[in-house]
Amino acid sequence: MENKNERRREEILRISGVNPRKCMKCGKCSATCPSYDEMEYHPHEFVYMVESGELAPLLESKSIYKCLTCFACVERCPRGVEPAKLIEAVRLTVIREKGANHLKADDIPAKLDEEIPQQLLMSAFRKYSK
Amino acid sequence: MQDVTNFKPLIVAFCCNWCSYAGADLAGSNRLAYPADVKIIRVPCSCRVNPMFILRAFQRGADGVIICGCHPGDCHYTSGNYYARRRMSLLFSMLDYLGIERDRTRVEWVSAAEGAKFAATMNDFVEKVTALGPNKRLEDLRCKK
Amino acid sequence: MKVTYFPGCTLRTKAKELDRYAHAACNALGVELVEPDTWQCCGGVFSYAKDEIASKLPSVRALIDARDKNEPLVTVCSACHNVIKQTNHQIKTDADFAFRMNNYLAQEKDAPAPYNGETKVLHLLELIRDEIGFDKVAEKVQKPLTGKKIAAYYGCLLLRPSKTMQMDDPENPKIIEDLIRVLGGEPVIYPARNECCGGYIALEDAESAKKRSNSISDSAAAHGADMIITACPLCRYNLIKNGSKLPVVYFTELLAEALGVKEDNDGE
Amino acid sequence: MQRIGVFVCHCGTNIAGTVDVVAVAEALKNEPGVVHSAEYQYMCSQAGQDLIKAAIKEHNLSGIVVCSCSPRMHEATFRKTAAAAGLNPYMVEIANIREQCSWIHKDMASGTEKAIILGKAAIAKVNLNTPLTPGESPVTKRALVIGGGIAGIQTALDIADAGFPVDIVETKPTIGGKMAQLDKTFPTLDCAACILTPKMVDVAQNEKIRIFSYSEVVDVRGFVGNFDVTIKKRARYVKEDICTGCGLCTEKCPQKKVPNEFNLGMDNRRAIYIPFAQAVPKVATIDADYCTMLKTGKCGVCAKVCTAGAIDYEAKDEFIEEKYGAVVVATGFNPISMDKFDEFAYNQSKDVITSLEFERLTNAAGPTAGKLLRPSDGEHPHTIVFVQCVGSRCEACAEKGKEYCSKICCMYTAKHAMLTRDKYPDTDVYVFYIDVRTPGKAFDEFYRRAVEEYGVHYIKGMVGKVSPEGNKLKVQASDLIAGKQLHIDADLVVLAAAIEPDKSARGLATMLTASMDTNDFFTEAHPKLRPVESPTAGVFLSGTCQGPKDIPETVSQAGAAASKVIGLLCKDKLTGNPCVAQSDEMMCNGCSSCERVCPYGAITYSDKEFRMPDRTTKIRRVASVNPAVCQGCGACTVACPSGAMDLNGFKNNQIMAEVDAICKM
Repeated sequence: MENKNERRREEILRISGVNPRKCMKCGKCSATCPSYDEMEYHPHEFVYMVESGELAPLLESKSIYKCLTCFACVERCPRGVEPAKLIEAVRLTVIREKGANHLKADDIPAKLDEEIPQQLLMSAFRKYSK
Repeated sequence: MQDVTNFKPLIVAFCCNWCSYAGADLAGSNRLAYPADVKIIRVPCSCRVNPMFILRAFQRGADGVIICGCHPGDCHYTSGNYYARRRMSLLFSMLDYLGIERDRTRVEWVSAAEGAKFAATMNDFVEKVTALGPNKRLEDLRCKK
Repeated sequence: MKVTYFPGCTLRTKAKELDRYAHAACNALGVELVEPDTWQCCGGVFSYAKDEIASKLPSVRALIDARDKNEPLVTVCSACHNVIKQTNHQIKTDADFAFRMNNYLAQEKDAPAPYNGETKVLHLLELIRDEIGFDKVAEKVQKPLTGKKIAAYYGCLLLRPSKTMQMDDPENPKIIEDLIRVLGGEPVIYPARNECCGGYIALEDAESAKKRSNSISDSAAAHGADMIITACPLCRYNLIKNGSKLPVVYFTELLAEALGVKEDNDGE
Repeated sequence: MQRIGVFVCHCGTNIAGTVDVVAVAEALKNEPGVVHSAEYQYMCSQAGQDLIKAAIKEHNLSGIVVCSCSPRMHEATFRKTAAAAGLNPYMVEIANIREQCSWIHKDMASGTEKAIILGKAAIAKVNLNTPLTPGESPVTKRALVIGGGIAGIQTALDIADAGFPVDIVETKPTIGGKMAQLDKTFPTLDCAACILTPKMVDVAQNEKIRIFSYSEVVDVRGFVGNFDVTIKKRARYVKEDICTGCGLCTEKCPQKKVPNEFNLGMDNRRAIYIPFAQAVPKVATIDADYCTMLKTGKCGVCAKVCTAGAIDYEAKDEFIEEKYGAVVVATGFNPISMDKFDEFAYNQSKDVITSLEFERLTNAAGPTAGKLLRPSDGEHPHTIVFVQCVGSRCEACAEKGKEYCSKICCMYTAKHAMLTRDKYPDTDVYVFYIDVRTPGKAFDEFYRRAVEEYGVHYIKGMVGKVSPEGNKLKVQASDLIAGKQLHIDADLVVLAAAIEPDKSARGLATMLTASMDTNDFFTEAHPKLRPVESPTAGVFLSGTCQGPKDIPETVSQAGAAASKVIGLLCKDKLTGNPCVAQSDEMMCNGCSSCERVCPYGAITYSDKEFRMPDRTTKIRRVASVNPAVCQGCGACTVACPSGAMDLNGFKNNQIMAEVDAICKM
């Protein structure tokens, strides 16, 4: 169990390229985040929890689908931590598991409307499915 | 063939005057033993150590050469130890290429307060060099009269 | 001037105006937009996972096409621009990624020469500012947008991450405002212009997208704008879908209008 | 061939306990050059020293080796002994057979063997020693202080107090620096002007101090004790000796739209101006960029109203050359530009200001006469948000922020917050902080008072974005303790901008060959033990040019720099260390490698004429070392590819000889 957690943590750090130790815990990422109110765990908590290896709550949280990848946190972080990349990596460790796609092709028709640009569908697929 | 079991290496240690030489003195004051195989040469700064000195030592039969300087940021001359570090890393990789094992050369930072570290470093270094056995690669037999 | 042009999937479907007016305007400005024979969808968003290779192939193929013609690669859609520029940046700065990408490409039929980020990626806005020049555009303006109060909406994709995008100051950009001035309009500066519209979350959490989009159109309206312009089909969709009080149009449409080539291309 | 005497010390049983001293003396007797060898109980004792002196005379020794304790202990003693016997003190070498031999080895046989080898190495070295004489250079008894802020003022006053003449060079029209712009000073809240302006007057009235205001240093040559400095006195178009500072011209000047830099552009001044009422020197200056007369030749109002006739539109820049024994750098700091931090909307709203601007807004002599009013509409702000660490501790954005902590912001923000609540209790004050850093006497108590007595809301978190909406500034921030994103409608936002060294510092460092760190702060000779000296001899550091500092620290460092200067100027002559580098001009290939590694700027290159073997002459570029500046580290000797550079006292052949002696087993 311990080992699996540690492997996942390493995987998250590897694919994100983020070093959470650079964080000085100022909270500017969460101050900046437009999805703050939608999230259970916020950008600074992602950084802290990945660093301390507390992954389970993150992996189960809906917060990983609430990040807009708008990159405001990355832009404004004074230490270059790049929380959005970390959140993306956490999400990927979930949806890369077999059958764990968050968005399934079958769900799409119900969500369509006349005007939806292809770009939206492409982006959502990329972000929510492997 | 030399008797390897009784092998006593010859170690030349270059110590900067302000930190490491004082550290060696402190090791002495505290009676912290290290093998008599280590012979110290005093230089004003680790950056005074010319790669030629090290080559010469190996040529003349030294089995290991260690350079000790002030800790990074503490150099009496501000930046001398950085020069030493850069020069030595180049030299050591060249020596490695020539067949002088990495463990025969070393750069260490020892402050004037670190008598214990000085002794421990020397003990460790002598142990490593002893394990490697005598150095023959650069030895110039004409130097052994 | 001839440039390689990457339209992107949405410009051929739901955002035909963005594409059509871009062609019209470039034509008027003496720039020829040449599409590669084959291009594939950029993927909509850039994947930040360092081990993601395949999804970035279409971008690299387009980049190689431009490299081989020794032309800059120009995009109009913010999303395509963001994906292609970031992919190019990753190839330039991440040796491991470049190595693996090139290994991939080497397996293809008629494998191209290894690619290491040589192509210059430009958004049409950058092409206008840096290559054509605002002064040149000003000379060609036929119908100035006099009296129009226009709110430029950047969103996230044009500006961020600024170290890679290098388009403008991510917190206080002025490239679109400068263009509006050149076209004779009056730019409206409002604080939400670099905020996110919600993007793809519209599919997952419509409520959240509505909140985001409304905060933007409301901010623009509160600062006295008559209209909002954007370079992103998704931004436009989100703003309109969520009931923007202001009309939302593509910047190319205004450009074409000011250059006097809009009507000729309407309703094609 | 040297005539060497060897003296082996027993040091009681300290050495003799594990080293057979008699055997050592005996073994060394036959080394090349050795003509005399003896051992004695205590060589450092008077009797031991007498023994050495007698031997030097009796055997006509040209060099001696003392096998004893560490040279760090008694090298100086034995050098004096040698000198007393007429031998050059640098002909003495010590073989350290106590700390590095007898004390660490238990076994007599190996101890003795090692002592003999160490003795042989010292003998091999002495064989190659040459007599060295330290150089001497005179000292010009005048100091130059560059920068007229509180650091420069304090240093100049202290040096002048000791009786030495001092010149202050200040780029602005007045001395006073940043402190003159401040309102109150922490932690005691005395008004800055009340404690600074008397010092400025002291400077003006001190006969030993000259002030070159509106001036800059443009050239520095020479070395410690002997600097030749060129100072450019910029034309101020007003004769300093005639102007009475009445200020009539500054009231009548028709050009009213010049941004007033003293108030950070928050109001305007005239083209002819006196920065503030207590300026020193209190004379007017014409700003050539705005003066209509200087630009178009049409106006001349100031000349008409000046009853003293001080206006001189024809004035030119003047260059003054002066000699100095010591130079003190006191160039100070500036807040960094907020252009790259526009998430805080500094460039989008007038009501987002920096802390220094806040100082001016609360200063009775500021643009609002001390009333805290919003720059946009002159209204009284009811909600104020202070943001800490703007641009400080900023690793990600080296191109826009600074990696270091600016040190003063926590305290001045506490001061601003406290004073605001004190004067305007109806104001809500929020301070967003990452950490509150208050290490200083009565500092933390001060901060706690702001919280406990004045009710300032300190919130652990950072502001993410400031959005100007209507006449409000919408502040979006995080409160990490409450776990909330906060939205505050503020009237005024104050940014604690990071501070950086003044831009003039880099050019000055090049002129002085004084080293700087990556942030352009001057480097000190030793970070702990020589904090007010630059590694370049004769150059001293005062105030924030060396690193962020508050006023108490600046003043104490300024005093320390002054005491170092006084110590130098007290000397009539400087005696150098003879163990310095020396270049063999015949071997020098002019490559500049040595010049680049020298941390002291002791090496210069010049073209010299050489006679060639074929009797022609040739001009070659060669290095020469200034022995007064060289500190003898030897970095250059290794960098030199041709072997021209060598270090006296530690010459290449001497160290080689030691290596050989040790390795010859």
